[in-house]
Amino acid sequence: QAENLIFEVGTPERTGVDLPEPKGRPSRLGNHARQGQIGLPGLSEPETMRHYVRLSQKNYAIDLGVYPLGSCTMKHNPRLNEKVARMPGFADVHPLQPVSTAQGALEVMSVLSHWLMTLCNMPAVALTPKAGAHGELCGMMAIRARLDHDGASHKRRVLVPESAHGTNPATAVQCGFTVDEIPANAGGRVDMVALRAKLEGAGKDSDIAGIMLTNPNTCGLFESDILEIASLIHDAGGYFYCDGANFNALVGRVRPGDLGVDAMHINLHKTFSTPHGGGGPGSGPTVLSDALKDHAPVPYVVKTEDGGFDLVENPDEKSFGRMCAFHGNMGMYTRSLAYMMSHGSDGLKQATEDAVLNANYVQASLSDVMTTAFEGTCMHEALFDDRFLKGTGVETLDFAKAMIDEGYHPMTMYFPLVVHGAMLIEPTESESKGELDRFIQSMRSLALRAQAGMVESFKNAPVYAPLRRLDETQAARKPILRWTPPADVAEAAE
Amino acid sequence: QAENLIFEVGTPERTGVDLPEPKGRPSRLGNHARQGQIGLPGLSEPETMRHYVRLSQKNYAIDLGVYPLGSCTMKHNPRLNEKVARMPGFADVHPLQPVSTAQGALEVMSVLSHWLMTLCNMPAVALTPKAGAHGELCGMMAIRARLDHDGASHKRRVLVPESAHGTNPATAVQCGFTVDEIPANAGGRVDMVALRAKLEGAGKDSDIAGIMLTNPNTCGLFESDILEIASLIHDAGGYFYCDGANFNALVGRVRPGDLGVDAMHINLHKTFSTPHGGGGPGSGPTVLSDALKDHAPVPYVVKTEDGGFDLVENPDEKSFGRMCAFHGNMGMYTRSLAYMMSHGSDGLKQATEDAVLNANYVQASLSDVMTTAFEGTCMHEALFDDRFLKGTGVETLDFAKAMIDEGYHPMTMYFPLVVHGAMLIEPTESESKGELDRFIQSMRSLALRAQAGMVESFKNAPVYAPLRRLDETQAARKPILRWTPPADVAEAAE
Amino acid sequence: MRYLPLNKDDRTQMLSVIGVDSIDDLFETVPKAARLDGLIDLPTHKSEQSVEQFFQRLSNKSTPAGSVPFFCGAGAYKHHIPASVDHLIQRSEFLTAYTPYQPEISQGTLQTLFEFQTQVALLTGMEVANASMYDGSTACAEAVVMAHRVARGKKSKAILAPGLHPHYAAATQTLASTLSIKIDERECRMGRDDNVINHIDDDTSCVVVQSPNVFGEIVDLRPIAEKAHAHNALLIAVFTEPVALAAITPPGEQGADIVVGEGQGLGVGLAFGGPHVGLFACRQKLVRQMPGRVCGETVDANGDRGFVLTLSTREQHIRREKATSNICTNSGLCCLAFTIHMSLLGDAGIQKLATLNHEYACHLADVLDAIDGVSVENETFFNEFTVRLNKPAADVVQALADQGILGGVPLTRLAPDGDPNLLLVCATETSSEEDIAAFGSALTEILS
Amino acid sequence: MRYLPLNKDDRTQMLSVIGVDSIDDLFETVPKAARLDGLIDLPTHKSEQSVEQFFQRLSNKSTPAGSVPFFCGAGAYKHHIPASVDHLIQRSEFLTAYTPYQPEISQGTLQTLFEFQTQVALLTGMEVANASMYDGSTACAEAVVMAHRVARGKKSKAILAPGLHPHYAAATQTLASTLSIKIDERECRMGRDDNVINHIDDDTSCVVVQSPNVFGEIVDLRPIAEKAHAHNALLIAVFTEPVALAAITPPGEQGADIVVGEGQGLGVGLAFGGPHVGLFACRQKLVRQMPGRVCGETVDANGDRGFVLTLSTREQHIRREKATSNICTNSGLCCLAFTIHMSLLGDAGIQKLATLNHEYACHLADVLDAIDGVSVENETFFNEFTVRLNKPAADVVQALADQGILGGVPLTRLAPDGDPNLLLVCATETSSEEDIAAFGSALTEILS
Repeated sequence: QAENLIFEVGTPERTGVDLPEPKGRPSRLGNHARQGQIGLPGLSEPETMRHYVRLSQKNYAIDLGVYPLGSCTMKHNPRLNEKVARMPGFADVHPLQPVSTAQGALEVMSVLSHWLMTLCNMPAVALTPKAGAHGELCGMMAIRARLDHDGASHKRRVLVPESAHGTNPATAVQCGFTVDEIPANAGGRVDMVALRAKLEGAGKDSDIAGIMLTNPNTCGLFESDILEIASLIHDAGGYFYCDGANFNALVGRVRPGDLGVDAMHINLHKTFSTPHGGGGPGSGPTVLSDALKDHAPVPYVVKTEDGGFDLVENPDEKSFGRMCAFHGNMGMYTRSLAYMMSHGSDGLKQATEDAVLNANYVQASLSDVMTTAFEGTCMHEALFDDRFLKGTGVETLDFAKAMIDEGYHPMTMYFPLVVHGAMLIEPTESESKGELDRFIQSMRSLALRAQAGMVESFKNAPVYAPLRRLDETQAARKPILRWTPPADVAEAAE
Repeated sequence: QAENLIFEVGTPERTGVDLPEPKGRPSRLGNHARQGQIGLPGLSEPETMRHYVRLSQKNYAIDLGVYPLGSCTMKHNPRLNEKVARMPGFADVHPLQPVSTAQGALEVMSVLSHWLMTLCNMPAVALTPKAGAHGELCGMMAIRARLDHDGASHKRRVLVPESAHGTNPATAVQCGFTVDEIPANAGGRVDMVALRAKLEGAGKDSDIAGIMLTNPNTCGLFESDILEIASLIHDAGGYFYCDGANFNALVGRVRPGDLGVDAMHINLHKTFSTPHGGGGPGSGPTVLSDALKDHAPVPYVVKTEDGGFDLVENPDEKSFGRMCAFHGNMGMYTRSLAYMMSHGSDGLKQATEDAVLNANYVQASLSDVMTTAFEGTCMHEALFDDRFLKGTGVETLDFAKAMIDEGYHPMTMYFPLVVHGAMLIEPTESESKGELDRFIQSMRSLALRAQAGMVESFKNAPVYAPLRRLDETQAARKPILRWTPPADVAEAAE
Repeated sequence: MRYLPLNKDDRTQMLSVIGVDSIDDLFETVPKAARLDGLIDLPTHKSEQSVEQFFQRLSNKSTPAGSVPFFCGAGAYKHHIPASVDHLIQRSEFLTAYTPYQPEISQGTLQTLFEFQTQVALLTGMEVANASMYDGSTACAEAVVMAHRVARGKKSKAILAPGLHPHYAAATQTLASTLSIKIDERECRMGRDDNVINHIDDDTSCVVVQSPNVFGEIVDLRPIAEKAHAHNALLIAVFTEPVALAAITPPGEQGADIVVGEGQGLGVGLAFGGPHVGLFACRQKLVRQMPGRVCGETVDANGDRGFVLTLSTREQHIRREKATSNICTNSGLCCLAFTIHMSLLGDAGIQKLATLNHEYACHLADVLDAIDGVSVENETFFNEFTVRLNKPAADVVQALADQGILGGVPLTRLAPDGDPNLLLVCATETSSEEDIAAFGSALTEILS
Repeated sequence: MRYLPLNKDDRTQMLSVIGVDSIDDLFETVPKAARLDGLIDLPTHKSEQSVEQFFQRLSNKSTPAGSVPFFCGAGAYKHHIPASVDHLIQRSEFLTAYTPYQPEISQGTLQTLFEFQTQVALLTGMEVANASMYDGSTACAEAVVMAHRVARGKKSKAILAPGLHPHYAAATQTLASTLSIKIDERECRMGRDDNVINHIDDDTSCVVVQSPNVFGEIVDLRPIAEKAHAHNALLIAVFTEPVALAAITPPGEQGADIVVGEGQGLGVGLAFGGPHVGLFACRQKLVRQMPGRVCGETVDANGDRGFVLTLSTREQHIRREKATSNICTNSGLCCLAFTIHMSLLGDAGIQKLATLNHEYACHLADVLDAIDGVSVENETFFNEFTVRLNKPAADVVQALADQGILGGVPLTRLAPDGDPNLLLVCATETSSEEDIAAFGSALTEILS
């Protein structure tokens, strides 16, 4: 059932908010008063409620079923975390009220920092980055600041594996670096021959600024040569940026600081389960090594002598500056800390193990009907390619859409790019064996159906969804990015 | 998609609640310790969340669409009310902690009482009844207590219109009265000829205890002879119990106290919009006239000399006693008071008018394709009978089920009993004209479809619902009222 | 008005479709004398912000249980409720649905009720349960009326044991008072319940026994059941704390015919006494006499499993003056909360919860018993017990409250004629050792 | 562990399906030296109750804005948020969904984004808007980088006007610092912005002007736009308070090419600074250079209207090192909150809200201006303005805080080199007359 846009429902004079009558004081807006209507529709509260409740039911969600998006880590979002984030001492505090009146909020930031640094075995963390990509920026900015501080501004080349998230090269460029791609080997990991060729003997004074490596990588595999990679990059005078998107496969079992990492962002919304909210807000605190920690951005929390907390808000000459207004995403700090404390060191380790176990269970249970991209066990996600669909006429996209009709959210598809028609499945630790068994059963029957030549049901999929397949080409060719009143439709389509 | 029962999902050792380890103290349970398993399934938190979120989506709700259940009054439930009800000074207060530590909660009860008494123009209100039927009990108990107090224990006959809610006769009997039915006239109101025959000249000393009358009545009509009815019953030495289920058609425009009412319960969950919650909890405060107020149940709130509040918890000899543990449904007091204060005297009146307007709009817009039960305008609900379905093979039940496929909750059907195949539609003031127009359009097309002989689509309905029509006969004949482990299924079906 | 979607234009158009000139025309069936002019003398509409501020101000005038050392029980219990419970019951689909009369679009509510009934049956050790009552006290009253109905007018007496919560006894008295049920209420006093047995005779329709009783004492129901059954009377077992049933032998294993009680302790907050949720379970053979709503399993037209409200032939909307009771709502949302909390706990969780409650209560008993002027009166208890003070309990409780400690319920708050020096105290998993220590020292000081 | 569904049996069975002996076998690709034995030195798992108590204790150590007279603005604003906003954004289907990459099962999020984009475009008076940025400051930084991109390397300079929020300037400096963008940041001081005009030349890619600016002064953007356009530079208009745009001439009507700002004031709380929501709007012709996520209208296979994420050819997952920015999330849930609050307000509501804000601010200005040692510095303002005190503002604010009043933001908190006696104060519809009076008397006393 289609739901109209609010603009098609509302009328200008209606409102869902009652306010006292203004007194008609003389304005001090100068000659800047807005004239005429804004054009917003007016809806009563019941109409608004119903509109958004109905719309919500057109969404799939982790609370409704398996959401096996590889590299996105859709895990259970405990409601305890929502509750603590809404406590007034965190949710209703202004970022610029005197620090003496925000001690509880600052203490949360301090405790969170302690947990993150301890889990990573790293000496510093910058909390302010507002998302994973922002954390990448933070790490790379810190590397650049360190290089500039050391007078090494010729070091501008950053190595990035071809299987990296697109954000890695984008970030490197945004920080003024050039990107040099490293190929993957047949095992899905960094091609050490190629890497050594680039780095061996390069020396401290090379143009190498560093490497950006995801670990476990985007194929769901641990980079087993990571210690050598770290030492090669350090020998070349570069720094090791680790993309922490997949840190949830390591928490409690491996500490990035033990791997030679100089900077790593942590997606609080992936690893520590702050809700994805349909696309954010995220939070990307970035841990930093001794080499980089003096270059961290402001603001950050420090303990005072009397056991209280203070904020350092103005950068010294080493800090690379400020990344955003205020102190980062407090709302995510409370949620992720509640998540960590609830699990504790034992629970976090167990969660990591269960995530890896679940992924391997899916991989093992499907490997006879689907084609795994690489041999051997995986970490937290199982990667399949489309060889098992060869000749069926069914493509990865069709397979994904058919999963919708089975009641599941599709897995990540066509990523990583190094694998043809990739299907990346990350069940996370939140799935029970029962749910996984049903999921595996569905996937098996889909694979068998494809192989049996029932291509039509794939091409037509989804059928049991609020909408059929959407025309994304038309959307991009003639972008309609906003509603316009009916008379103006022709114009808007331009 | 079927959702398993928790008993089919869980395993005994799992749990969704973490608790500290007990210390192993010696028990002081005597020899009463429970042995063995209870038999409850164990579920982790994510499994529990998903189970109930999925189940919820199998429900229709006022937040999803029109819910035109006549006499049930499904109106918008503002979330502000949920918020205030959860404030710790109301939600986290023990009913027996010292009254000095519960002053805020008592003040809410006092202010609520003031609003209810003022809206009704009645001198007293008993807040404790926990639902409408409980309020009826309260009112009839007060009448009985007054009669007994006056030594009139021979007065045991209660007049009840045949169109009354089934609770009215049930309540009368539960209070030890006998029920004498009054027929309805052709206009859907109390047959005054019959009533006068029963009452005129009966005299104060008759066996008449009172009358239980719903106003507006269950046909959605105002009892226009109500002043005469009140005076007849009072002349016969009886009391006038008004069933307040439909008070939402009167609030702000008519005060029951001005109609000669001696007792009336108010469904806070209907008139003042505390959420129905899938069947409760409700709340049924009962206003009482001067004649009855001394017989009100305990506890009740009184103001103290210092401007504070106290509770009277022990009945004097006139009070008919106590209806339940503690002080009634506080959670509904806060919600309904928030609702009333938000509307104010102007908004409550407007809401009443809009409810009546909406009902008449529906009646007027459908009267050419459906058959209205009675001539003329209605109050807050429109009553149709099944004459328009005559000869179509479609019955009221089929029509109702077909509404589900149109995306609506069916109206109340087969009630009131005085109308054949009754369909009672109460849109309430929460529906916009746009929603009503769509609803009317759907109803019209259903009526036309039925008249066009498309009976099959009605008999098969609903098709677009989580389940098809359910076999209620089987359920009643061999009641299965609980899950039993598979091995015991045969036994359970007994 | 934010809640009203119609605007002036809508109203004008609609009136014209109806064919009347003004809204007043729609009220013309109201006698002129009863029509109000103008507004009722109450404040006009208020913004959300100002309503919220009003309630916030009043909320601040009460002392929340969670903000202080807290030891009140006596029929309402403070337990930690998982955040997901309150989240789930606020979902529109549960919160804003009506009674599930249309099962095809109400399976969410119905399946939950079926799970609820099963949980209640398991917890009480009974065969079947209904879909909840208003609260424990009204469930108790309805049980007595039901027993009377089962006796088909051949028995006139219902016996209430001395440890029954006085509010439950009072609510039962009220409901029974207008029917021809003689209530034989034993004086509410601390002590063994044996004497109940001596009052059971052939005229007894039921005997009502609470365990743990209002003093916290656990009662052996077996001998009472035996005597009752010998006289063809029913044993109605009552409880006020559902968590207790995870620790003690359930009444169903002790011969109870009907088990009623308060479910508030699980999933439902204190809420100053309501809404709470009454649990009601009985033997299979009595099911058609059971009051209240019941949900049953069936199949749909495709043969798929589904759930419906059933056995409605007992109910007031069918039977009118012959109904089993006049009740037509349950405590739906509270029973959803109960069910979700129970589902989260599971067998392992609720047993551990019960053990913790018991251990904290044992610790509290030790601490209090060691104080001069305090003696623990119970032989057995679960999470609440009775202490005798050397001063009137009401005064002591007020003195404790003045120090910011909610230190239990004086017996006289429930039973004005009861022993004034008795205090009912309770500890749950929310009572920290520090709270218990604070209570102990404050009490020591007040009593010295 | 309550969040982990697997139990021991499950794990054993699953390992056997995988064909390994133990969980350790699954970590064998990790170099031995990097494998941890035992547990990390952090506390073990905690009950929900104890985690909640921990946070409650810390929450009590901060002073919530709503609990005291409150006058802070300067980039974050306290407004009353309707209860239904927070209710709706907590619905599982919104809260626990990912980025809407699968449009068939994400129309809830997508249609909301489309509504959001339209609302932002209308409010700013611009043609198109994206689906939000992290916050206003990062939106500002991205806008400068975008203007640089539009100039295709032919211009090297970006001018930041003196009234730009210093944090916005700093975030922009940071992002621009590594690219070849020269930032010409005018000293942050109170006063007319005319001088910006004199710095615009042919090397200028953009000029960034905030209005109302950080001092609360409303800036006439028209002459700046004219000069900028004459030199083929873009005017980037910035705002920090979305409610202001309902009262003042929108930047789109004054010639702005890009409008960026903070949306937190509507629907999103203070949250100690985050998460907030960045609004980003621009002219239609610039849309393919616009950073961030965008939602567009299309049809499905049946021809029914639907919405998808679109223009992804600009994005990092397609363009990698050639992307318009590295951003791959928006502030989804906050933009949902913004959209719901805007939908509730509607045209009439937001205009009234803006008027009330302005009136309260005018009243506050009158009260403060009447105090000895205080002078209001603004010629114009919306809901915040700057006062000059006769003492350092930081000390005064601390003294006010000690009296339980959060009395604004000293300029030096934002700009350490700024005038120490300047104080930024703000009033909204949440500032009662009593609060304003209390502020006035406290300030009078402190300054005397």
